[in-house]
Amino acid sequence: MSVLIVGGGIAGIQASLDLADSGLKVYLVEKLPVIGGRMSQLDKTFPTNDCSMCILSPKLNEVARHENIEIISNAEIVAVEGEAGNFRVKIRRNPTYVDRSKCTGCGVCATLCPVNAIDEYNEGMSYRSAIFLRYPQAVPKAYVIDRSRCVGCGICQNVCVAKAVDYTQKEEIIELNVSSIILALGGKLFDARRRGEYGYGIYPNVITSIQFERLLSATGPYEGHVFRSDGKVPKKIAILQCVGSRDAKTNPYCSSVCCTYATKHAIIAKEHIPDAEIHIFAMDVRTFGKGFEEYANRAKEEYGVIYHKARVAKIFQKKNGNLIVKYERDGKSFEEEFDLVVLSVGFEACEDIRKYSEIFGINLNEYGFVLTDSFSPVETSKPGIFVAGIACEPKDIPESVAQASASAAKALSYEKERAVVGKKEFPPERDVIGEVPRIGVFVCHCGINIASTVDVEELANFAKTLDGVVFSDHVLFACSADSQERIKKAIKDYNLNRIVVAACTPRTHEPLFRRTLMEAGLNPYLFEFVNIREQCSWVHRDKARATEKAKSLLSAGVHKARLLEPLQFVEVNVVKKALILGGGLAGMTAALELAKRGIECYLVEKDSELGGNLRHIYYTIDGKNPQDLLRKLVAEVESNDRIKVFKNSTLESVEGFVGNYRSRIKTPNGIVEINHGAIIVATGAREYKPKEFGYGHRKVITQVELEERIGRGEVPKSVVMIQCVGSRNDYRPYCSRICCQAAIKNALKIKELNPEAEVLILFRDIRTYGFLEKYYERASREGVIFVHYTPENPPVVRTNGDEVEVEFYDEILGEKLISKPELVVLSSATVPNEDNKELSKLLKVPLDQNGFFLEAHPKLRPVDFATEGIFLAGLAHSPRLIPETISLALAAVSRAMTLLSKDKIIMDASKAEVARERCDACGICVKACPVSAIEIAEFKTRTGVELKASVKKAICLGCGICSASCPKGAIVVKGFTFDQIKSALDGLLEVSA
Amino acid sequence: MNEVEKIREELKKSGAERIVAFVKKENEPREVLAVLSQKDIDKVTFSPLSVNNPAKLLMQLNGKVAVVAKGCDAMAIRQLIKEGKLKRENLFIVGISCRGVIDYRKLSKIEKLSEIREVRLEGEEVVLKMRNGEKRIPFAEVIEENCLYCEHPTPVIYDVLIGEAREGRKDFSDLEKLEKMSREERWEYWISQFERCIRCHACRSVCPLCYCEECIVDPSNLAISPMSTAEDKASYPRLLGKTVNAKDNAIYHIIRVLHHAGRCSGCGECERACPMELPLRKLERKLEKVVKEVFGYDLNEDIPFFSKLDMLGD
Amino acid sequence: MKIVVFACNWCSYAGADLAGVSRLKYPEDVKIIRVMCSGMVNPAWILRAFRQGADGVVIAGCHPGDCHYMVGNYYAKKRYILLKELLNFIGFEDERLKLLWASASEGKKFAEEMAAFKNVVENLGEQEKLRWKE
Amino acid sequence: MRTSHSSQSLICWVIKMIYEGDFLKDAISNLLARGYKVFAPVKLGDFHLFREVKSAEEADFGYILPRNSAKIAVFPENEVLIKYSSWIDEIPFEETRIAIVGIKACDAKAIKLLDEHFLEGFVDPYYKSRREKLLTVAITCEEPGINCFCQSFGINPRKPEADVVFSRIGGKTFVNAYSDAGKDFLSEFNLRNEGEEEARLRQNFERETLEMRKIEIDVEKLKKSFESSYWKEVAVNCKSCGVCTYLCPTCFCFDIYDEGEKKGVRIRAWDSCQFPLHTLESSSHNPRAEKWQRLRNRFYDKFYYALRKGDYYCVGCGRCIDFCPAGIDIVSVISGVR
Repeated sequence: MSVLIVGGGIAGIQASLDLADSGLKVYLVEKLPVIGGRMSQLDKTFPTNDCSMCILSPKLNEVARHENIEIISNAEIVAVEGEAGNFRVKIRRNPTYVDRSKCTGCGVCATLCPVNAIDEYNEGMSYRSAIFLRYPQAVPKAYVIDRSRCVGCGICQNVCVAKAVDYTQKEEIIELNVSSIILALGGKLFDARRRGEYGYGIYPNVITSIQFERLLSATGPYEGHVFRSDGKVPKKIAILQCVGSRDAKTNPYCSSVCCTYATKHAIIAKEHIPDAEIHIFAMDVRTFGKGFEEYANRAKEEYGVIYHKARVAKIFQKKNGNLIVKYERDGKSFEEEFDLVVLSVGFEACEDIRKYSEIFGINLNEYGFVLTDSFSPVETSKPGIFVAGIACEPKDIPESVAQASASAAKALSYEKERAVVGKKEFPPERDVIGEVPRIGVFVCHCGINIASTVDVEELANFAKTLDGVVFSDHVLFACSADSQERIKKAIKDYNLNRIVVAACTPRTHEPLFRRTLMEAGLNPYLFEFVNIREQCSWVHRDKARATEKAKSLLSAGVHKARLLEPLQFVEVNVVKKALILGGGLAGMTAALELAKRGIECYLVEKDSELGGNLRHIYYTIDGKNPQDLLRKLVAEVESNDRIKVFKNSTLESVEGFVGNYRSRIKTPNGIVEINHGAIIVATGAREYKPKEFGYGHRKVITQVELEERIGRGEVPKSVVMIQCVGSRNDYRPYCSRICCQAAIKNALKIKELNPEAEVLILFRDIRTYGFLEKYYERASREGVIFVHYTPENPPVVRTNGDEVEVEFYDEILGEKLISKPELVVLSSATVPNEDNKELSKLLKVPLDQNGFFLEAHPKLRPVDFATEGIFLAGLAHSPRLIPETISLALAAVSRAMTLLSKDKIIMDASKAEVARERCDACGICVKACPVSAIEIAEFKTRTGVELKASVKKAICLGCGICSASCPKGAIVVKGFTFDQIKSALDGLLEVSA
Repeated sequence: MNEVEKIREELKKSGAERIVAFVKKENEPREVLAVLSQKDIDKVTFSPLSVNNPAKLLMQLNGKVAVVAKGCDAMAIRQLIKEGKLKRENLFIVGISCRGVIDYRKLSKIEKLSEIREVRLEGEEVVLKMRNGEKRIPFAEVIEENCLYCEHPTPVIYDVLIGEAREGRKDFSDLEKLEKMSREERWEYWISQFERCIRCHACRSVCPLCYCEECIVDPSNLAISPMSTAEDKASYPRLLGKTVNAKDNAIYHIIRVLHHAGRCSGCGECERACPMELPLRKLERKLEKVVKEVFGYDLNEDIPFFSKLDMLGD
Repeated sequence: MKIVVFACNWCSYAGADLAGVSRLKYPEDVKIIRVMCSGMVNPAWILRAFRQGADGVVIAGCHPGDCHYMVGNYYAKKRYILLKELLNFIGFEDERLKLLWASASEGKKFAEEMAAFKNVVENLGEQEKLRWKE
Repeated sequence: MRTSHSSQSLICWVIKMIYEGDFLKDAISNLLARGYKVFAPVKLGDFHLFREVKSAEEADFGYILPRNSAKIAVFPENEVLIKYSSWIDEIPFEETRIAIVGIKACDAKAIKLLDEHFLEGFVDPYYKSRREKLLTVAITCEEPGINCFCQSFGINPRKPEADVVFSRIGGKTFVNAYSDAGKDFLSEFNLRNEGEEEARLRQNFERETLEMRKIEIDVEKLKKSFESSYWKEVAVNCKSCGVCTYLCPTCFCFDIYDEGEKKGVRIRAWDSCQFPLHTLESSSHNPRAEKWQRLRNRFYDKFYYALRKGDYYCVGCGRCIDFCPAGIDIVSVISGVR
């Protein structure tokens, strides 16, 4: 049996990879001819400004190559029958008129096609041909004919050497049996034309945010140069928020991502046009995610981006194409002239969702998104069908990825047996030992990214002059499928035994080329990557000098490549047990889900009872009872045979490595030693006990304390709430994400229990993202008073005996007001646990600057750590709400399952190794090793026993500290040996420049 | 009982089968190290001309060994024990609180060596027993410069100690002269030294801590295995040429002393062995100083993993 | 000028990549060799670089406390100090050796530091003292 | 067993003359002026080294023996054989004539021994090209060093086998030529013939036997004791440092290797049989893996294998004894063979 995933965006891709890695067969259906979704159109991703395509492209290729994944693109679902565990799905694959199996992606057809059609990928700002590939790195890399634009001239069919063009192709119906379905349909962007007052579609210099994204992109219409429609470089740009979001006329909900992406646009635009002036108009700046607030602060402080707390009423165009923006702030009207206006458009439910809701038999919510429950955030109303990504609520990439993994975890439970256990058969490895190096060099143009600054042809010719190079070529995109084929062919034709690729960075693309080598029967470690894009073409201007530098980098690569040796992957058995640290909502959810999949869990809780923060939550904003959930979870966990709970316990020590950890747990009954294969860190966070605003006084309490009082039935008559207490300041720059929601939740509860009660909320930005917006709106409607304050002019709480008063500044009235409420409630920050530091040292995983755990990649690996076998869930990652906590916990389960579902895992072969002939067992390396992977062991020789250093490969991280300590170069890290680097140095310095 | 008799007595008491101690060299007043058995105990001698460090010799011997060790010798022995090269339980160390040794080269300038029969220390004077009669010269005139700055004249490890424990010097005033020079002067000084080096590698051969069988600078620094090909063997890249070139020589010496950071026992064998009389100890001393002053640890302590430096941050 | 940078895979190499992604310019003289950790950089490589004609060498690693391998950058710093002091002691221009902490997000810092280092090296002129000549 | 290779001392036209002035310095100046490459002892700190000198002032003659041997003039520590890049540049032999000023009897004899090695049978062109152009100006020994034992090999330290011999006897400077080249060279100087009294003085000086150590070589014993544990005992303190071989005037082992990969130079440099890598074979087998085997090899090389060529390969200069960091003494080792 298998799983159907509908939608090939980042959520669908992540879900596919998780399931496929756990050994399931996956069908990935995509409406467009290629996968990649919205993320493929992005230039950068916030908050790290990572190049979007650079992090996505390896994932695309992984999907394309994964033996367990079948991509069905240009297709849609026609019918679904059956129920959870056994769905019968009918899929219609529409004709692309190009045979995917034959097309090499060479693109000759597209260059000769006479048609100029609007390029949707560049949001209509450039043209493409009728036979086209959506974007260069696309997967599957096969051209398609847009028959609506095709004139049928037949040129493409004539020029295609592969005879792939087939005008007669017919649609195809595919029928599949699957056990579960994941809907990762994505969303659609709001059509800005519907907000006529902004003049989109009429004024040429009013563009949408996605168009701006394309303009900023190096693969965009002007190759990364920002021009207006008239070719002028805009010097003053306005970015308008909430276009199609938080708007009663169109979509009342908040689209969650626009504030942060606008910040990103402002920063990137500033990098492109350093003297530009950029204004962002937003009612509230909702940079609530992990690291987003700091990102916005950087935009303000380092890049000088100006934020206006205002909503734009109307835009007029001047004769010269400039735009007059009319806006209101603090009750006053302003007008300002801009060169360019960018509309930050929000998300809407995708076009097909209504049709699919009928086909799949699932319910939609009031906004047309897939309906989910806050305690089961990835389950639809129909069992066996799950949802991930924007299909159920607008969200950013990490949340989508987490949800995708979460839905994958759920889908796993319907799988009775692992039908396909993926191990792709590679051709037998050629033995190159004893062969003289025969190096093949491939220089990548990366479109124009490299070729515009580095003379790639000269570089390729230069490569031929280097010793050992027998083949050298330059290719448009080295990472594309056809280039991979070319590499494989060259390996065969020229009997190559080392490959050097000069392209982008090994950090993203090395795995891809290694696999290519394996497919060609070469050991994957006979590959060397030369970075001539990020570290050459992108950072230099002078073509001649950049080419010289590229030559010396290439020379270094070839020198090193000559000394590369075939390495064998390290195989390790997996102990199919997990250790879960923290018995809160995340920990318990993870434990239960793992237990359902047959994994034994050790759940360690430092308190005397399970539940964590959930114990202090009495109601949710949408009216559900978390205490019911808590009772249910605790009962299930404690009665589950596969879960062993240690209360009042802490982790004492951890030894071992991925798949084979040995931990000591300090319990009240002494130390318990356990073996396990994975670790999930779900240690949570806690509410900050404020030092400010008179906290400690009987009448000054926090939101959690208020909730407990209300839970006890004590409803105050008048309350002043102060937001951002302990958050978003110099000491704690991050946004605590949940407090706005908490304040509104409690305000509404107070109003519900006592409609006469007065509630005043003093806020900086109300961050009720996504569908939470409706509660903000309801609170306003029900008479909760919201007053804005700025950090420069904060409210003051004064206590006088038993009395308490709040003084605050009202911007609209322009004067100071005093309120004497019954209670002052502080929306206090969520802060990381103090023992995180210790735990991070024990587990050897990093913390971010705020003290939360730092995931492997903020965008695409939200629940992984860089250290394999350790995962992250719940508030230990960052502050979050119940549904988000559950989905993160499920995501961690899915990621852990990709490991725990295997009997053996295969590890990187780049580890330390001792050349025993040279080792004198001085033990300097033993002392230096940070993970104690080296020991002095006895080895038998002809004449007796000798002592030599020996590396425990499965523990070794390959850091090479030992190799630099060794006085004679007897211990080396394979792939970075003493001689390889020395040789690279020689090569680097040999080229004069 | 004089010093030599005491040494013999202790060596005898140790009961060790083998004894590593100094014996008189034929034809010269110099003393050399020898491996003896108990029956040869009377050959054992000791004088300010017992200059060599027995630590390297000990590494070749198995079983129980009694050894005579001066302050610096003991430093080396302890370091080798730490590095697992010697076993403490196999050693019986007769420690000698050392007043310094005679620089043989200095002595040869003052007296004709073939005339000298025996040398002993009396107070601040060296008594030379000549072929005819006795001569006295001030010890200060012939003492090895290295000994003047000795930090550990009393052995840091021993089973019996002969002589009174004495304090060592803790300063680095010997480096002052060089440190005060301008950079270019220093370069001139050192490059003229390195120019002389003939890369006979005697410095590393005699060094008790240079016990690697193959050195990183060896021209054929290649571990030959069944994997290595003819190509490997022929074109194996080397770190340094073997050419006697002042620059390569400089790099060789830098690498050598870097490997001794925090390990060097200060015995001065390198300088003594150097046929070109390079001031190699100066380089080692510089590192000793850095290790002590920047990293904040003493050679006498076990070097802790987290030192002062780790806390510096940046 | 020839400037060799040993950049650790996790922070500084990524930082250099970020400098590229952000299109920040720095001198062409700067050439990066990827190593897994700054703690992997063998002083012998640095000397070899000078021997082969490098005018400046940079060891670039994660900020203290950020090392992917916990302590690698401390080792790098120790070795750096020892080598630098020794080079200075023999009269070599120790400014030609630089230790740089640059994180994956410090593309800007990386580019700026490289430009600044090039100026330092350029003011010192070509490195002759350890450059090997036949 | 022959005692000398070519008995130049017997040639009848030997001239025996007296020079008024500082002959050695003048000789250097003269040679330099005539374009010779001159090797002479240079005082460095407390000791002397044979080095190429560019002026007579650099040289200093107040020594018993310079630390290194004079063989560097004909067999340098390292020499570039070829340069290569995409093609090979042969290094042409230097045309410059070479002179050693200040060589002593032992080193002069050593050069004769090196001649046997490099010029008989296979002729080493590099050595030959230098040797042919060599002029030796020797100094006689007034007194021996502490570890000298040259007389054991029939060498007369008062009568070196050189082109020109300089002696200072009774305050007078005697310069004698023992070859054509020497004669030609002396013709450049203003000399007078020695008087009868002076001749007697010189002859007495030459005949005087110096009081020095004596080595007793028993070849038969050596033949039998190859497997003796004696060598292990001797080697126990040996550091395999190779100082003995580097300083030895008769050691001729060298290694050839390429420096630089794509372009570079092929270099010949001294090597030492005391280094474990010296005999390491590509198969990773090492016939002399243990240091006692290497040490034994050195003694057998000098006193047993060498006999195939006729001479002991030792000239009794005593450098290896003086500078052995382990105090290994060739005289007592060979004399004590059992």
